[in-house]
Amino acid sequence: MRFAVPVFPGSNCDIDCEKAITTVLGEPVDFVWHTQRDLDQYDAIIVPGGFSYGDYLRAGALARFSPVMEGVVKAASEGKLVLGICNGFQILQEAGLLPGAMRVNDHLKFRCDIQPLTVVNNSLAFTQDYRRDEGIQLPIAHGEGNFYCDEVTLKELEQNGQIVFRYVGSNPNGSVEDIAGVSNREGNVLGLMPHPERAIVEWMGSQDGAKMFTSMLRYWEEKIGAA
Amino acid sequence: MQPNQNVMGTSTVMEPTPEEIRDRKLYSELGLTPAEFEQVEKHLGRLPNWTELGIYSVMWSEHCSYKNSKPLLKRLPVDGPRVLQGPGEGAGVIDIGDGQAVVFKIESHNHPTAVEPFQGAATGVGGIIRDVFSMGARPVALLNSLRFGPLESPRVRYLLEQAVAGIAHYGNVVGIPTVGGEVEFDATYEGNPLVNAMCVGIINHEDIQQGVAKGVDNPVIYVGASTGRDGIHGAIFASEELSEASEEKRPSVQAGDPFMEKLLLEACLELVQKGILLGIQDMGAAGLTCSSAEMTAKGGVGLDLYLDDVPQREEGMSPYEIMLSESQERMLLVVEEGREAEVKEVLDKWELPSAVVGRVTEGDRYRIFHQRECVADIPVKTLVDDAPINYRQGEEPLSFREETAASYMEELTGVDPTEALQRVLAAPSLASKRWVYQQYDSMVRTSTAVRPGSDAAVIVLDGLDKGLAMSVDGNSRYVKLDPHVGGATAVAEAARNVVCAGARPLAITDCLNFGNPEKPDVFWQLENAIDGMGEACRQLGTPVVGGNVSLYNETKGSAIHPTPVVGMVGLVESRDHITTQSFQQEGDVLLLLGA
Amino acid sequence: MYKATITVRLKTSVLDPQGSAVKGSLHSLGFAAVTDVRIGKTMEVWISAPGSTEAGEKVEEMCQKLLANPVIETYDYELEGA
Amino acid sequence: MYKATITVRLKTSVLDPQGSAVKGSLHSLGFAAVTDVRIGKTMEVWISAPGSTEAGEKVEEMCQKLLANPVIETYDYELEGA
Ligand SMILES: Nc1ncnc2c1ncn2[C@@H]1O[C@H](COP(=O)(O)OP(=O)(O)O)[C@@H](O)[C@H]1O
Repeated sequence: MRFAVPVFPGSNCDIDCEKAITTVLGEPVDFVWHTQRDLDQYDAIIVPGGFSYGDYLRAGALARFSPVMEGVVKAASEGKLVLGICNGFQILQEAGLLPGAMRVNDHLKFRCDIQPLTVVNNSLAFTQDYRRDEGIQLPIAHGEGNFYCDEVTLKELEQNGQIVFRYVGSNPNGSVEDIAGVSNREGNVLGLMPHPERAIVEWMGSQDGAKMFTSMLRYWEEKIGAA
Repeated sequence: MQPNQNVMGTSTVMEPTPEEIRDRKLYSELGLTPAEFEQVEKHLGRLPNWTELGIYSVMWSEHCSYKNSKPLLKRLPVDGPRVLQGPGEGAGVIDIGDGQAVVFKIESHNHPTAVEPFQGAATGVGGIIRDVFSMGARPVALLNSLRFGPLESPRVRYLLEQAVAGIAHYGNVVGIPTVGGEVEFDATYEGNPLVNAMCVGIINHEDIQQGVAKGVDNPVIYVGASTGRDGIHGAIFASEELSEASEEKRPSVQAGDPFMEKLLLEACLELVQKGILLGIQDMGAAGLTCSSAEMTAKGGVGLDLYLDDVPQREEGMSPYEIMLSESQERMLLVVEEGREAEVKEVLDKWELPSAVVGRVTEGDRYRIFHQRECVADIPVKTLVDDAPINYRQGEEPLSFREETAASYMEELTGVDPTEALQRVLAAPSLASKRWVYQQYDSMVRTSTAVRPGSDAAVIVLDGLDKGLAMSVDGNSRYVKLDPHVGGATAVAEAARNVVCAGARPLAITDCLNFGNPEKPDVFWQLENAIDGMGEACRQLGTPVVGGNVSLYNETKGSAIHPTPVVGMVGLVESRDHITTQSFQQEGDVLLLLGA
Repeated sequence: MYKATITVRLKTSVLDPQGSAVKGSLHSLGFAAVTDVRIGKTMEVWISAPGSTEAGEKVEEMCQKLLANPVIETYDYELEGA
Repeated sequence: MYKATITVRLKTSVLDPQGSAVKGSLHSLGFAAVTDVRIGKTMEVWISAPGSTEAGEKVEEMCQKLLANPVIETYDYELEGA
């Protein structure tokens, strides 16, 4: 399974994503500079966290116009797996691949912590190795993770099973309905504010992020096997 | 004629003539004494013009020349079997085996923080990061040491909130985890808060860089943010007492752009990897002046700088303003003639402004050209090596013996131990600092094995079983009561914290935050604290590989408590050795070690 | 040359955490008479164009594409010769 | 009841990295005619006061105390009955 990690000026979790994939899956990963349009040779794309373009204007707003986003949009439309983590989530929202928008955290501060979550939907390619309603712990680190969408959209998200992760305990940013991660309608694009790539081996304090990567690989292997 | 107009960066270039500077003693406005002005005249063999005077004044300020502290710093141990680079470059370098080394340094940004806490603290972080990557190292961790007045004051709360937010913002955006620090509250810091930032980096031995200009005709390349009028006079500002008048100097506060810093960091490390650089230095305090003069003097060469080629953010800047600007996120590179295009390719990829702004020359002249005119012509060694040194005399304050002899102990009989414990735990200086470090991304780079909240933080090294433990410590009350013991205690505390994380202490960096050294009692504190630190470092085998001096920390004539801050790094031989301060399991045995 | 002053506001239906925080601070500073605060962005964009119609069209387009996020924000602008 | 619309801008001498980044993006989106961008804040404050003079005084005071940072920012405002 070939992974691409697009790198924008200001991305800073790109290497962490690569380390996670090689450590957990041992599959090949390429960093793709933001000026490259073509992502056809990849099976999955991970849009990493960081501060693309300094997060100026709005988080993710400037990165979404990078040439590489054409490749990401194409991959998503072809049903390939696209995962946006933190800033990656914000970029996918700005690009219209995921619903909603982010506001600054309700307490107005950046928050870094290890956060309890529940897996609301474990039937996705990204979550199939989790149990339904499984309680997990993932690091968070963001200043603009306050998810917003209007009532109508929220209903749709609930009905379609697009709410994938929720915060448990105290909501760290004020997001609507404790939403921590959402998918697109088709389920092949996922965005989440917590960082699965920061929770893969024991000394990190949690290993709960590893299953997201194993889920993705298993999905791909089954798809290839079926073809 | 108003020379100040120029200093404040408000209007057109109406500079005083050399004669006016002398006759009206205008040099004193730039912080030079009559004796120093005479020395300048002697070095030049004529009267300096306004630009030259500006250059001398920043190069000879305490911040750049350590003119008051140099003789004392010589007393610190700087050698050891693992030392690859001691004080003198951007940061110290210590061998950690496997062909790798750790690079680290601490620096103050006290005065800018007092005036504009968010930008002041943020740009402090930016400066120390550049010091580390200008050595060629990949920055892997940040720490900070904060001292503020009592939290009851709304102004203090504002300063603290903004300073923490600024530190958080800068480190988070650049993507370097902030893994530790300390916070102390005391009335002594009410008008003069302290913000010291430390950065730790990793490097392969063969990649170590130097801030030097060499090879006649080689180009000097400017890269990074364009130059504006911000921060003009910052270096002098940092060496002055805070007063009502500092309010007037507000334009001297710089604003930072951590996004630009991230690009600069990646681009410079890419150039290091390609092995292209002959010399690299950060434009920090005193900007273009200090970086270019130091690189030139160190290389034993001369330099021609062409100011019209310097990328500028504002129109009509004078040579004085361009030379003294402290705009952030700028570096100076020296490469072999003919390799400009290779360098430009890398810098363009990272979308960084850059320009060839000078050439290395034969001889020892430091010459500056602006609009085809030579606006400064100075023997460069006189700026760097001949900076005046003040050998001051310390004097024990009268109250010292009395205070030391006095022993005060609060009556504890009748106090409920539970309540006493709660009071201690609730004291802001002792209480949990979670509110602070929760705002720092302490996990980015996925190498943080021990996050803030324990005695020392631990970073593990990719592909190796090893790790690095790090801590910053100081206790101003101890130093105030006995500078020698207090200085030693700061080193010992840092060492204990590092050991408690499972590491062997390697070396320290220190930031000496003191009052006005022209006062004999302050100088005495400085002298004794340094001796105390030196003694502890010798005992522990932890040399001092770099640091920073911040003097003139005073408000309305009264000095802060003497506050040496020690940043220590230790080597964790194996990940199995990593320990944290929390209790692990029910039934474990508690042991008390030590005196 | 024209100067457009663009104001981008959060939609009224969207809770404004910064506005609430500023309101709280104003209250604790004694400005009890403040009943509401909303925070938005002001962008000044200088643009060269043959005439104000063209300049306006450009500004409109950049607001839609980049400067405002229609999910949570609204915008308006004023144009003046500069 | 009055509504004050306060505009807070960075002083022109202060670096505006956000403005530069937006300008760069506008250029790469094809808006080559944009020569400069500066980004500031808009604050809408609703305040009850017996008259516009009193309201103006309050707004002036809150700008100085809290809403603008005089070290790096300037402000102005408009007041209207609401
Ligand atoms: N300014 C700060 N930045 C980051 N971490 C901090 C800061 N202040 C305190 N901490 C963290 O909080 C913990 C406790 O700090 P402190 O009370 O100074 O402990 P100690 O006195 O035991 O060294 C440490 O892990 C320290 O790194």
